[in-house]
Amino acid sequence: MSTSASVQSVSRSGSAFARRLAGSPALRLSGRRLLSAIPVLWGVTLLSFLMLNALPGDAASALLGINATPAEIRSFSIKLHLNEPLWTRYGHWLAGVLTGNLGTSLASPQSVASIIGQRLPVTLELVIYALIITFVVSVPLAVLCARWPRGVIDQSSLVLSMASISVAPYVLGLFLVILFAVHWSIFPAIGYTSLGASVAGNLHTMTLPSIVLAIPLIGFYTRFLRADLVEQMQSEDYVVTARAKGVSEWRILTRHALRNSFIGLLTVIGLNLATLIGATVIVEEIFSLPGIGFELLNAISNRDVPVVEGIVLVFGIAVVLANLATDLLYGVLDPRIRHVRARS
Amino acid sequence: MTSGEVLLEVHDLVQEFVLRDFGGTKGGVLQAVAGVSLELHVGETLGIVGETGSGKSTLARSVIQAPPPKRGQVIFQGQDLVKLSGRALKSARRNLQMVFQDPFTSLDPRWTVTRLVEEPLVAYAEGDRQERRTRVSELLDLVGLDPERHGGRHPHELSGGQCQRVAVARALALNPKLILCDEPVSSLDVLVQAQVLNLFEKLREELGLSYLFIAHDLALVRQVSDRVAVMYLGKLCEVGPVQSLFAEPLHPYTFALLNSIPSPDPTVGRRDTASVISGELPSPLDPPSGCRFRTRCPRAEGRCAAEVPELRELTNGRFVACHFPLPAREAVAADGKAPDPVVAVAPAPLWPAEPNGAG
Amino acid sequence: MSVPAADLLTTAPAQDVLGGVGAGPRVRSRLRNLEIIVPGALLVVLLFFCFIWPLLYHIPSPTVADLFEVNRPLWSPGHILGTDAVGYDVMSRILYGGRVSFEVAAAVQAIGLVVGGLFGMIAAYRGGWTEAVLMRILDVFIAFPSLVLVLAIADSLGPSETHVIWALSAFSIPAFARVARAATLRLRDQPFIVAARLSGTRTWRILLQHLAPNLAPQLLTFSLLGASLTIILEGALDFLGYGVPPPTATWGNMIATGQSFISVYPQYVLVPSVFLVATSICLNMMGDGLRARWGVR
Amino acid sequence: MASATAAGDAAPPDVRLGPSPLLEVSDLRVTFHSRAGNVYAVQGISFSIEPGQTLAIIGESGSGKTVSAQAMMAILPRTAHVTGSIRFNGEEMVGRSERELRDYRGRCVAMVFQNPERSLNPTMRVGSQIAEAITTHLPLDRKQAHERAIELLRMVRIPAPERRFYEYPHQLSGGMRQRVVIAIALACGPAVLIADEATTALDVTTQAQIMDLLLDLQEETGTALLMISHDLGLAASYAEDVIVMYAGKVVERAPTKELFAGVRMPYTQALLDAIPRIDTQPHVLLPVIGGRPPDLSVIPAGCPFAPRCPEVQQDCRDQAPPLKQHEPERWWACWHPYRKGAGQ
Repeated sequence: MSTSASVQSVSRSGSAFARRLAGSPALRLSGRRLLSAIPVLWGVTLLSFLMLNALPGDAASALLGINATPAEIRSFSIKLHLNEPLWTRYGHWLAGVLTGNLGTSLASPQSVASIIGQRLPVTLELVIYALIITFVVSVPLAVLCARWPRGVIDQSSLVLSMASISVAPYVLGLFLVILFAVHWSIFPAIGYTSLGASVAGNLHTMTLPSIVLAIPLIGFYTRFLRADLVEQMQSEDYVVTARAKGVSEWRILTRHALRNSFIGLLTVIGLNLATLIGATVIVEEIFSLPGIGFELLNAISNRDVPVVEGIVLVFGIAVVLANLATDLLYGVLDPRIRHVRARS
Repeated sequence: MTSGEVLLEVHDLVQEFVLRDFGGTKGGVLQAVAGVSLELHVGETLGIVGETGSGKSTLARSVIQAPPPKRGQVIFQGQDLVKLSGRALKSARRNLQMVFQDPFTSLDPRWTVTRLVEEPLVAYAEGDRQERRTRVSELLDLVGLDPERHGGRHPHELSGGQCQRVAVARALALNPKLILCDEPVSSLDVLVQAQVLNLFEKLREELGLSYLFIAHDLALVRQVSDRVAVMYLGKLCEVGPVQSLFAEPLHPYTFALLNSIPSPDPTVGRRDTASVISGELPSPLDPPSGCRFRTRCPRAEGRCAAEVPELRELTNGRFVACHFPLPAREAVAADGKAPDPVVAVAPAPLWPAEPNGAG
Repeated sequence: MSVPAADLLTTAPAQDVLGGVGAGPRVRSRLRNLEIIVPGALLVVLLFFCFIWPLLYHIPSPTVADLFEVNRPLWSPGHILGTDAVGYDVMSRILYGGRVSFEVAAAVQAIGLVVGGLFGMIAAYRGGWTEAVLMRILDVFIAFPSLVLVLAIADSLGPSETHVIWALSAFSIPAFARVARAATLRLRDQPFIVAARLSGTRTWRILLQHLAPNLAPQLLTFSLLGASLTIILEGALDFLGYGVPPPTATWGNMIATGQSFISVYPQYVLVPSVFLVATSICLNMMGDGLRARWGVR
Repeated sequence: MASATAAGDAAPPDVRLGPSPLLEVSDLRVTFHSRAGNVYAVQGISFSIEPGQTLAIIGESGSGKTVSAQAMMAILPRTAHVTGSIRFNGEEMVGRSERELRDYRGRCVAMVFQNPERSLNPTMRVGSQIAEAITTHLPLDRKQAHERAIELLRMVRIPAPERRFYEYPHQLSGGMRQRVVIAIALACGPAVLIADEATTALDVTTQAQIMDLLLDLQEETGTALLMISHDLGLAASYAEDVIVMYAGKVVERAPTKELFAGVRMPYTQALLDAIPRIDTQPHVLLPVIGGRPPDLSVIPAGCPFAPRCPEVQQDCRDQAPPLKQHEPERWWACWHPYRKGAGQ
């Protein structure tokens, strides 16, 4: 961190460092967050379990089809313990989870853990790729808009942002496929090449889905960041102080306001991460990417309870971790949080 | 005016706030009010002065049970408010109203003036609609607003002074005995401030009200109060009748405060730089041991760090919490006029010159 | 939430009166008005054609196919937007599909506003245990991938408009609750709320007469933005096959069925897409415009 | 920075040469255009400051004192329309380009703001904020700027400046923050320092510390100090000369001692009367005048104070009295002023 911090801590190194680490707000925050996430995650699994079981329809008839005889359904149910009471089954499942066993899929002999292990990287890559695209586009664009509010760039970006926020991913996906895959053959329409097999091939297949995922985000983040920057530039006193120093508008915008606006943006990102994860389901369906969302659709229609439970748990953990990461990032961006208040 | 009958008695009041760091981990306990005892008589105005962080506003909020204090007693008209809750508290609090600092945020922006003034009457089911409206008109008249012209307006259509009059009318609606004023004029301009101060005086005389008047402006407190209590870091330093307290402060902090006021009289000139109080307010999360003022006090000695000075009566009606109070001079000048404290008490030995390295 | 120490001890000094002057020149405010009026008017027109026009004028039924009139191009006589591969009148399907979109959006937002709004408001205002318990429940819904919930509800209840509404409310209720809670937390310690409490006003009165009116602008603009999202999501459910089933017309299932003909008859996808996106843009613009005008974030 | 090299080319203006005053404002008018109509915030004010002088501008909120200061600092928002003249060392500043004004701000005229809570960037170390003020105008490298910043911190009497350099604004108390703002203002040795309600947000004891500091620094550096305040007491204690503003106009100007010895303009008297004084008796009613300051969206025909003035006569309503020099060093704008010694 800072030179001053290191200068200070030189004299009392070693154990002092350990003490500082233990007393670090970031660690305490993480600990607290992870602890409080446990009941939430438990609630998530309970909710999904109840939902899948309480609602009409069952795995046996879903998997065996309409032509299955009652006897077949009964033996299938017994084999998979579907005839046991709800709470017993949930108890079994929960006990399994606590020992690290997510169970086995009803539809295939694969274990839930291995299914998730295969599918998760695809979804993760999609999300990260989309976020990178979003930031690369929206941050410079927002700064340009905020430099001349109501100027040409700002007005055109407003129109584009509105359109990008309002366009449904399935509509966007279809038209991008027609243009880039069918018409110009730049990217493939569907299919997936893993990162391990070929980096170029992977990027080739993932670019279009990531763009589809990113476009609404670009519109949203650009508008948000732009509004916050303009607000900072117009009504924050520290901006006036900087102007009074003789600092140029560009420098005020990029060195002063941007960092403060990122703090606000972070809140927004934290809030719609869950939505973003939801959106991957649709994108994976459109582009037939073998991600977790794609698997989820299958599992739901098959009433494959263990798989759905596993995926829900993974999604829940992802949201909790993402929120923790946002909170920790606050600490990096906002010194008011990083330092324990020395004064009040 | 003062009948001698005690209206409000506060015993050893303590109010704490748990501070939370980001993410909700407990950051520390802030004792905003650390054991305050005082009493207020019928018809009296008790001024409370102190700087930011002295806990004066928290004291007022605790008295009115919003929120209730952690410890201590607040005996109003013979009832301990701290022990009451629900309906009992509501009926006990009827005679105890409050006027807040910011006239705009203390009025719901979406309500009209009439409705705002009527609200306490509705809450206590006073009269029927017609009677309540008549009462609202009376109240608006009383505070110098025109019921016809201002009654239908929203707070943002009024000036700061007018909003504060609405807040006063609202506080008066239930004919309270005591009004807690939390910096009621500090956000107003000088001329408007004088108008509102005069309104408080007029109401005191006409309705026999008592006030607990909180302010950071000493001159203003002097103008309205019979007695003054000086607060520093959650504790009382000094309590006494307004004239003698201002004429001859006993507590070094009171002296420092008085000395910091710029006087609208250039002949007084710029005071001796050495008499300006040095240093910073210590963190209320970790207040100094013993006397809380000792870190900035030029008279501090070893005893001040070891022993908490209790508030004790030094001379008639003069209470001070200090081990080494400033010597009380002989009687106030015969004509009863208070000498200017800045001129009168400035000579050096009381306040040894110190190197001005702030902090 | 945490109590910032500085807020307890400091008092905000008065701001100079002129600080607020000069915020918006005339041109800007006129633009602001246009940003609200234009999308608003477009929405009214669309609503009129979806709900009232079919009552006044006879239009072809959206679910009765004319087998002799298939794959008609745009602007055909009698079929302004042509007919599709089955012989349905596209215009009529757009209008009836719009009904579904608007009904779903309105119902989902209304449920979210009432249930979620109350939930968040009470949680934040009551504080203490009530808040802790309510917020934990809310956390579960936030951490829960809502789409899973939606898909599961839609899948097991079977496809129908009512079920889509229930399913999508799983999205809107937590969202409203979160917004209402954050806004209530900001208002809760405002002096006017404290003043109301001190003048003896009962809690439910404070909730309904002080808090709710002050929350309304924020929740209403939020519901416009939410309605746009709902329309998109309703389409997504149709698209994934969990929504309102054919032959009932919806924009989503028109896009989904049109997908197969996209290289030959792109208008089957294009026309409903244009309506869907345009409606969504109008709602977003209105929400944004009102948000700026009312000064809520 | 580009501006730093520009600053290096142009020789810093020598404040002590030339017959003209340091800063001369004549017939300054500031109008805000808004939807509700125009607001004539400053309606033609004229005054000048000599090197080393301490001048106070007193007025209530809306009197135009802060707007005048912002105009002198050239930091008014774009919606403000400025006419008249502001001359620094004889050079006209109204109508200059943004680039030229950047060199002027902070180097020729600097400002200390009202609210130390908000006038520093919360996410930037205080040292960097001071160093930025230095490097904007002076061709110093990082290390030199760092040293100079620490020197400035020492100059404004902040204890342990080497450590404070690395702290963030929230780690400092209000008084300390205001010292940092003063250090920023003094970074490039400005000829005029404007203190806009610099102590209003502070407690009385802190206010005394800050005012003493400002006056000591003024003695050391020889800058002119322009105090903007609503507090007549503050002006009486610290300023040599006082200007009283009402409704966008200067209504009286006099040396402090003479002003308080005998006020001429009834508004000034009203202002003086309305202040509770430390030597008045309890429960004494203050002499107050009724009414409110005039609406600034219209320029009144007569004296703006006429509707509230106890001495008002017909000519006051007909024609606005101009600000004229009536006695040596005394100006007032009134048709019927109090005579010497009267009105007290």
